[in-house]
Amino acid sequence: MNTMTDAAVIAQQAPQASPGNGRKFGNVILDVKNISLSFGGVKALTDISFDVREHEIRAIIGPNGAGKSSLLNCINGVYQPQQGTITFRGKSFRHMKSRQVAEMGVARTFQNLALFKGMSVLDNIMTGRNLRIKSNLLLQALRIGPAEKEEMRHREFVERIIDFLEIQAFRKTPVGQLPYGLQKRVDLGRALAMEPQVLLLDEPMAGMNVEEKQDMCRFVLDVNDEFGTTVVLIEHDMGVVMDISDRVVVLDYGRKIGDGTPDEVRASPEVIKAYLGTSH
Amino acid sequence: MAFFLETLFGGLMAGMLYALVALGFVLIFKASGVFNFAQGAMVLFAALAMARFSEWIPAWTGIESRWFANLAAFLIAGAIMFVVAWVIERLVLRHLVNQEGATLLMATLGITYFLEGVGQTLFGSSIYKIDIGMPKDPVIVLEGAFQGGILINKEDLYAAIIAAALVALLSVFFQKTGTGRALRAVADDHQAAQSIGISLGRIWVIVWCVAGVVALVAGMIWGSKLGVQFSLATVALRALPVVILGGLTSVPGAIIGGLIIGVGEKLSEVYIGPLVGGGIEIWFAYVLALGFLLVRPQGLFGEKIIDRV
Amino acid sequence: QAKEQFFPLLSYRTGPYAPNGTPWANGKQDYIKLINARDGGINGVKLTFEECETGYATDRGVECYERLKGRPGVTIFDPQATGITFALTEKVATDKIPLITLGYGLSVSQDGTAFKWNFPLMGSYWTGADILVQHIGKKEGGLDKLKGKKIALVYHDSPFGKEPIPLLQERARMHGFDLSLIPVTAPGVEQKAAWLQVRQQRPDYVMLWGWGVMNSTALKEAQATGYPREKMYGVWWAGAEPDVKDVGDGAKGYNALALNTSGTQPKVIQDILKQVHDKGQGTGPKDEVGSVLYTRGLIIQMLSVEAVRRAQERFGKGKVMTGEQVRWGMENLNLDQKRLDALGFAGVLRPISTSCQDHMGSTWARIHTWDGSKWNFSSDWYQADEQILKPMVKAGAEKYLADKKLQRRPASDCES
Amino acid sequence: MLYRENGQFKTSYRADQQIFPIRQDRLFMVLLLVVAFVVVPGLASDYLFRAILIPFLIMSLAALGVNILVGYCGQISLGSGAFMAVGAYGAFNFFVRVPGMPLIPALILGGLCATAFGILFGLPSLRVKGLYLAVATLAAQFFSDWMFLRIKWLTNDSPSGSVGVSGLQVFGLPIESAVSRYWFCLAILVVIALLAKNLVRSAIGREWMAIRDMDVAAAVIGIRPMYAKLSAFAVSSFIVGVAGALWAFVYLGTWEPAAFSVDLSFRLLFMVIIGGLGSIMGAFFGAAFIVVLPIALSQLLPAVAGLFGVSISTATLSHAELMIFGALIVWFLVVEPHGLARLWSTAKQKLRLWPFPH
Amino acid sequence: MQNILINVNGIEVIYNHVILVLKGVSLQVPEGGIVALLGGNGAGKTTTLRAVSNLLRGERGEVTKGSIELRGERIENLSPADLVRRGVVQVMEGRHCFAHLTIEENLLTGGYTRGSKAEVAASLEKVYAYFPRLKTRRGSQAAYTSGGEQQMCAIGRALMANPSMVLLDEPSMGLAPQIVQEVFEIVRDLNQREKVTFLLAEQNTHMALKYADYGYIMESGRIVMDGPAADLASNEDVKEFYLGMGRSGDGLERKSFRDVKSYKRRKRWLA
Ligand SMILES: Nc1ncnc2c1ncn2[C@@H]1O[C@H](COP(=O)(O)OP(=O)(O)OP(=O)(O)O)[C@@H](O)[C@H]1O
Ligand SMILES: Nc1ncnc2c1ncn2[C@@H]1O[C@H](COP(=O)(O)OP(=O)(O)OP(=O)(O)O)[C@@H](O)[C@H]1O
Ligand SMILES: CC(C)C[C@H](N)C(=O)O
Ligand SMILES: [Mg+2]
Ligand SMILES: [Mg+2]
Repeated sequence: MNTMTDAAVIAQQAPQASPGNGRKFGNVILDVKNISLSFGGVKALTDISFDVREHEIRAIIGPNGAGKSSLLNCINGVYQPQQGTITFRGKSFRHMKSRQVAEMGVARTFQNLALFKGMSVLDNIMTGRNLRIKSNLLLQALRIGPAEKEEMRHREFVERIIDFLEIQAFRKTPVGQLPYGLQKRVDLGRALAMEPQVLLLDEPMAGMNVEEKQDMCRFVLDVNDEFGTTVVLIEHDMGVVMDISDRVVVLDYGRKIGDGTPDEVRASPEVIKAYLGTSH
Repeated sequence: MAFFLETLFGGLMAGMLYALVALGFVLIFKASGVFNFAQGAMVLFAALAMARFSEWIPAWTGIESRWFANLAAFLIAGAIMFVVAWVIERLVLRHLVNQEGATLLMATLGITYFLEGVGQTLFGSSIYKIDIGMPKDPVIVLEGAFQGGILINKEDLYAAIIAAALVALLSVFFQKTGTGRALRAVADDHQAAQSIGISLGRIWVIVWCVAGVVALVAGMIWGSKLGVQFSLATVALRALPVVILGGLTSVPGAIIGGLIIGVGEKLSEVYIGPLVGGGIEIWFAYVLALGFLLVRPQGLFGEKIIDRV
Repeated sequence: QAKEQFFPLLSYRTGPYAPNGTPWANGKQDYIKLINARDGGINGVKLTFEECETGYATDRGVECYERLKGRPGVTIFDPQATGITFALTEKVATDKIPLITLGYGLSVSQDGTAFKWNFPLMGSYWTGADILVQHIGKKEGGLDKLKGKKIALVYHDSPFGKEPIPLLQERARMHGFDLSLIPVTAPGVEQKAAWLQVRQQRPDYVMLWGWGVMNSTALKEAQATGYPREKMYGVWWAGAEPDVKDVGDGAKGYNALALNTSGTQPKVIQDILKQVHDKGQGTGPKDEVGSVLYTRGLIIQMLSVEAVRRAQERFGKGKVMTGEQVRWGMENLNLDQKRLDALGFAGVLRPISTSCQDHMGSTWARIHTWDGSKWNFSSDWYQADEQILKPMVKAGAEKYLADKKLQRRPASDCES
Repeated sequence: MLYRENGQFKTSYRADQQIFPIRQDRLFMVLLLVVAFVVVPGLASDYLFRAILIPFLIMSLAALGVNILVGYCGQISLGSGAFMAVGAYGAFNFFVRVPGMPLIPALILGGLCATAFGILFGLPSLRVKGLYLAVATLAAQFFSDWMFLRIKWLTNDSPSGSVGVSGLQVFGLPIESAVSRYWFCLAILVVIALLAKNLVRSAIGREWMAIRDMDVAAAVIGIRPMYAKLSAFAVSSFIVGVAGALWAFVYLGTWEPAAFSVDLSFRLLFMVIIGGLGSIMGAFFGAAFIVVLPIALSQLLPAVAGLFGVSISTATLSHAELMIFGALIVWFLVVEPHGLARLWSTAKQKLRLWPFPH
Repeated sequence: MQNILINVNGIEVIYNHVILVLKGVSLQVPEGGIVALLGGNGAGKTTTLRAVSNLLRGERGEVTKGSIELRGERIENLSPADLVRRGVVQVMEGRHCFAHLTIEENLLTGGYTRGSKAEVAASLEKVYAYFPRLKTRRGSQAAYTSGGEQQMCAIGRALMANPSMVLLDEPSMGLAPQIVQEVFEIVRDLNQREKVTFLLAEQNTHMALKYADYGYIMESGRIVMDGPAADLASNEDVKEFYLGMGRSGDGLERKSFRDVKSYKRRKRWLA
């Protein structure tokens, strides 16, 4: 996949071991520095900094309204932070168009399903390939030669994702008619179709039962393992977060109140007070 | 200078009338998320009813008083608009809960055709007169200040005052009452509104009825100025830039929008028109509205368009 | 097989132009009914008709035309709209059906050698405009007095409204008056800006080239801006009862061109009242019979019928005529005063005689004025000025032929 | 059991990517084309061609174009009449001003004029959305109405603003008779419909739909709203423009600006919504509905009335026509808000289950 | 024996005239009970709730067979508003806040059916007490609040109607663990103190079974298992598939999400 093309880069940098579970990460791929964002009077984010290393699964947790989704939106170019910089593979930016971010290899899923309701599952996931489509409008209209071949190639790729996510049966179903949980899967599929280097997941497991969460975890872990995709994950299910993430950032009222391995975070009194509560 | 003022004034007055039609649009949109293209047809329908009944009533009752005829005709026309609202809710809206804007828009276009057909069948397609005793001839004021004075139409003035009063009333209704809030909720999400016990049917009958009465007032004033005929329905197209400029959801927006469009189009026609052969006012109105939209995509007073992931 | 001559009637009874289109259409129908009832048809050939609603819209008009043109015994089309006339002009040539556009349509189609199938009988917008200028000139005490005067043309912004412009420009050049053009967007319910302009320019005269709801609106706006109605002159389509009735006193003094009389005195109208309306066969309301546009409808239908009659004289009495034959009849009409009297149209219109070259037949009109309750003639007959019209028609026809890569009809064609 | 896809396994994605992956559909389509090209010309009368079939074909084409913009890309347009007008007058100018200009290039150039015009008035769509955008497109509508009335050059200096063409021919064959006109329109329609279908099932089509359904998310996966919207405006107005040129050249022959009034824009929007937003098939259904229904009504009503021994006047008739037309629109929307095309596919789905529901 | 409040009897639901989703679902909700409806994605939980609250029509679905009774009265033909007036309120899946209204306006609209202003104000205070976060965000338009805030708003809005029966569709979705806990506490609280009946569709099986009295498990449009919540919670299959317990050395314990990835199993109770 795409990350392979950068294999050389990665090879130069000595892999680092994460503390604990023996997983290996590369260098910092995404570095968020001093981000602040406010809407009128509401301070959604205040001076947030954290980094994400290549290959790792980085979780963001925090109470409702802490600013987690907003943080992803900043990385994504949907919101433009008033302050701070975001560095992605050595390139720094604060204001970036969504398209540019996508081109650089960042994909994402949404908390409130943002699927294309009127399109089939297949088409939804195919849109994830659009960045890579080269044939022009005329070729597409005629659908001859290169255009058709290209379409086939992407179709095959997307079919692999469909197989992987086990949604073969719904290929042609309009996504609007799918139950919520499956829509989340399609959302993931669309992001995967972009062959991203960094995958931002906003509560991908909300509205699922344990078994389905297990499936989702498996997808995320597989992607992370097999393609080396870096994952940034927002999730409220502590079981999931603690089990699969390598490092966790904790936000509360727009501020960072914790950052570290799951165990460190779990032990932090501030985090317990603000988010986990004593029952955990 | 005097002429400029006259044009300005003429524009303001025309704008007030547009605003009255626009108001109907806003009411229904705000309260149900339906862009009601039938507003023009409703104006026509109401005006036709009023015109014909004010003609028939003296014949039926033998009472020759114009006041009586007009009042009775107004009440009958109002009642008819209520029936129209009720029928529309029963036969159309009720079945289109939770559908997309485009579908609802089309349905109102269907209603437009229907109303035009019914209106002409029941009331005829000639030109009819509504005579509510508005003064027709112009008065010249400020003859001292300007050479030739400024020509003002009393009829326009009365019309504007009625329009303004209506708007003020409706603004209060929307801003201050619980029903107003429920209406806005319905516009946002039919299903959620239902789920908390708002009866869409009742709300819709109320709003369409109010819009019908607004249409009646608009039709009455317009008809008394220019006569009632089929083409009255086309004022909807004149009012469209007004609604959009003011913001689809804003009652005061309809007024301000009306004034801006009215003045804008009259000034442009009178001052720019002759340079390019004239006939520009209608597209100028649209371009003017478009210009404002480029700055504020939700119109001057419209609610901010929400796009969020 | 029954002998029937079929008259397709394109009309509009809904929409912005319905108030004017309706009496016109009623007149046409009633005349057909009269001929059948009183004369038993044309030399025994029964007249049949079917109406088709165009709504004054071109595409609906074309559909109506296509629908009705194939009927057996189809005679003649009167599309009741300049726009539809444009669209049909070419089609009738292929289908060989004459197109009658009395008082409207293409002014250049007067030239029968270029427009074989068009019949703008009794007047075109050029003749109308010309007559208005003549009348205004006369009022001012001579055409030379027009110098420096200002005339505004408030017109329906469509080919119909724009037709008179070339002629008026020509006249303006000749007499040195100022012509200002004020378009009104169709259908014409919103004219405030137009009348503000009138007020600003304070023209000495206003010519009104309107139709349908535009006319009454114009009068009301004129009243509201205080423009004297006495100085307003409408085309013959802006001078009927629906245009002024509900304006009431506000229209007093307003003038318009007249091609025909109104009122119920003429014999033909008495006949209709007796033979058609009193038998419950009338098409519209009785009190509308004899109104300006109703009468015009009668005239149009009468001319069509006379064309058939004329054709029968040549091609065989009592036969159903083809479009081709009716065209010949139309081209060889000769309705002198005697004939008109016999038809019951005494005083309703001027004699009319057509030829292969001249499809107009008459270029006369007069002015009538609304007194608050009826139209009264206020001038004598004028004839449009040949000197001015001829070259314009000729040039226009040439351009048309060149554009279409067509040839003029040779003289021999006139015989067939 | 007639309509089943069971047992039709696709062994390649290519096979699955066909326009009609189900065999019965393919057969049906072939049959339809045969009927359209061969059978209909043998049976139809001159009237049917000139007054119904030709306008139906041209309106289908226009509706197809509008559907791309409104149905696929979600940009409400009430300016389709203007795009048709620009196409018509554009083609006209090329046709009469360039000596020896053949018909088809003239039509295409007309379409390109409409494209340019469409892109120009599509620019506001980058900022203005939904119903508010209707204003921009209406501005296009009224501007074009005015432009063709007022700018003489555009109408080849015809004093009245009405223009006409004649002597149409393609590759030396005259396009005069009703059948040849029909074939000509049909051929153009089939070709463009095919191209359009290809577009909407390709990457660009998905971009349009993505923008329609959720523009923020579309931007996040790398779709440029500007490109998607403007390309939709461009493609749509091209098709609409060609349809406009055909309407003028083939159907009307001689026309004036009023032939492309705002009414036409509304009718086109109707067709698209009644037919089904975002469905190529829907354009055909919609056009059939809107073109044929009023005509059918105006002919049927007197017949029906005749059955009951009442004769209705033309006026009542045309009012009744309006009423029934409006009522039918509402009725169809109530039955299926997603349009006739959806009704069609629901019917197919039922057929698929037939005779054992569920 | 408790009174049966809602009695769903063998209903079938079809969407769009063709998609058959519920294939004969029957369930009972006793007055004053908390009943949980469990099941995987697409099992038909939401559809069942919509059928009860009569919100199906807006989705172009209809109940084609069977009956639904509220206190013995057939309710299939009532409007959703009628049901609310009878005290049945649904919290819709996916929040559905009124985007343009502020949080407070959303809540107040929830009290639309109630007569007295004072009662509404009291309820408002109660909701704010339940969800303090809402109070801080009261002035902001619902569309601009976070997912969890919207969820709280949706729940709070339903409570404003002072219902006697609440249909909760995935109340815990998108809420932080603490808040989830609180929501369920609220449910219990209302149930015990105000005798509010609950029917809740929930994916968080653990929580649902902990707070409910009785549970139904759905699978592709059918009820495949039901029983008192405690029984369900101790059922082996339920434990494995809904509670994520794996069989390890010494009996059942929660398995790490990291470890389940290697093999695949599917629950199969086939009806
Ligand atoms: N576009 C916006 N305009 C105004 N306020 C906003 C906007 N986006 C987010 N906010 C506010 O910023 C805060 C953080 O929101 P955000 O969606 O990032 O929360 P979150 O951490 O994702 O919460 P949750 O877990 O509930 O999804 C919230 O209080 C929200 O109301
Ligand atoms: N509006 C609709 N149109 C067509 N099919 C629908 C519609 N809504 C739901 N369905 C179908 O009905 C089935 C049941 O859906 P439902 O939403 O009831 O499931 P659920 O149990 O609530 O799932 P989840 O836990 O994901 O919310 C699904 O297969 C879905 O595809
Ligand atoms: C036909 C006439 C009545 C006049 C009309 N306005 C036209 O088109 O010319
Ligand atoms: Mg969030
Ligand atoms: Mg659900």
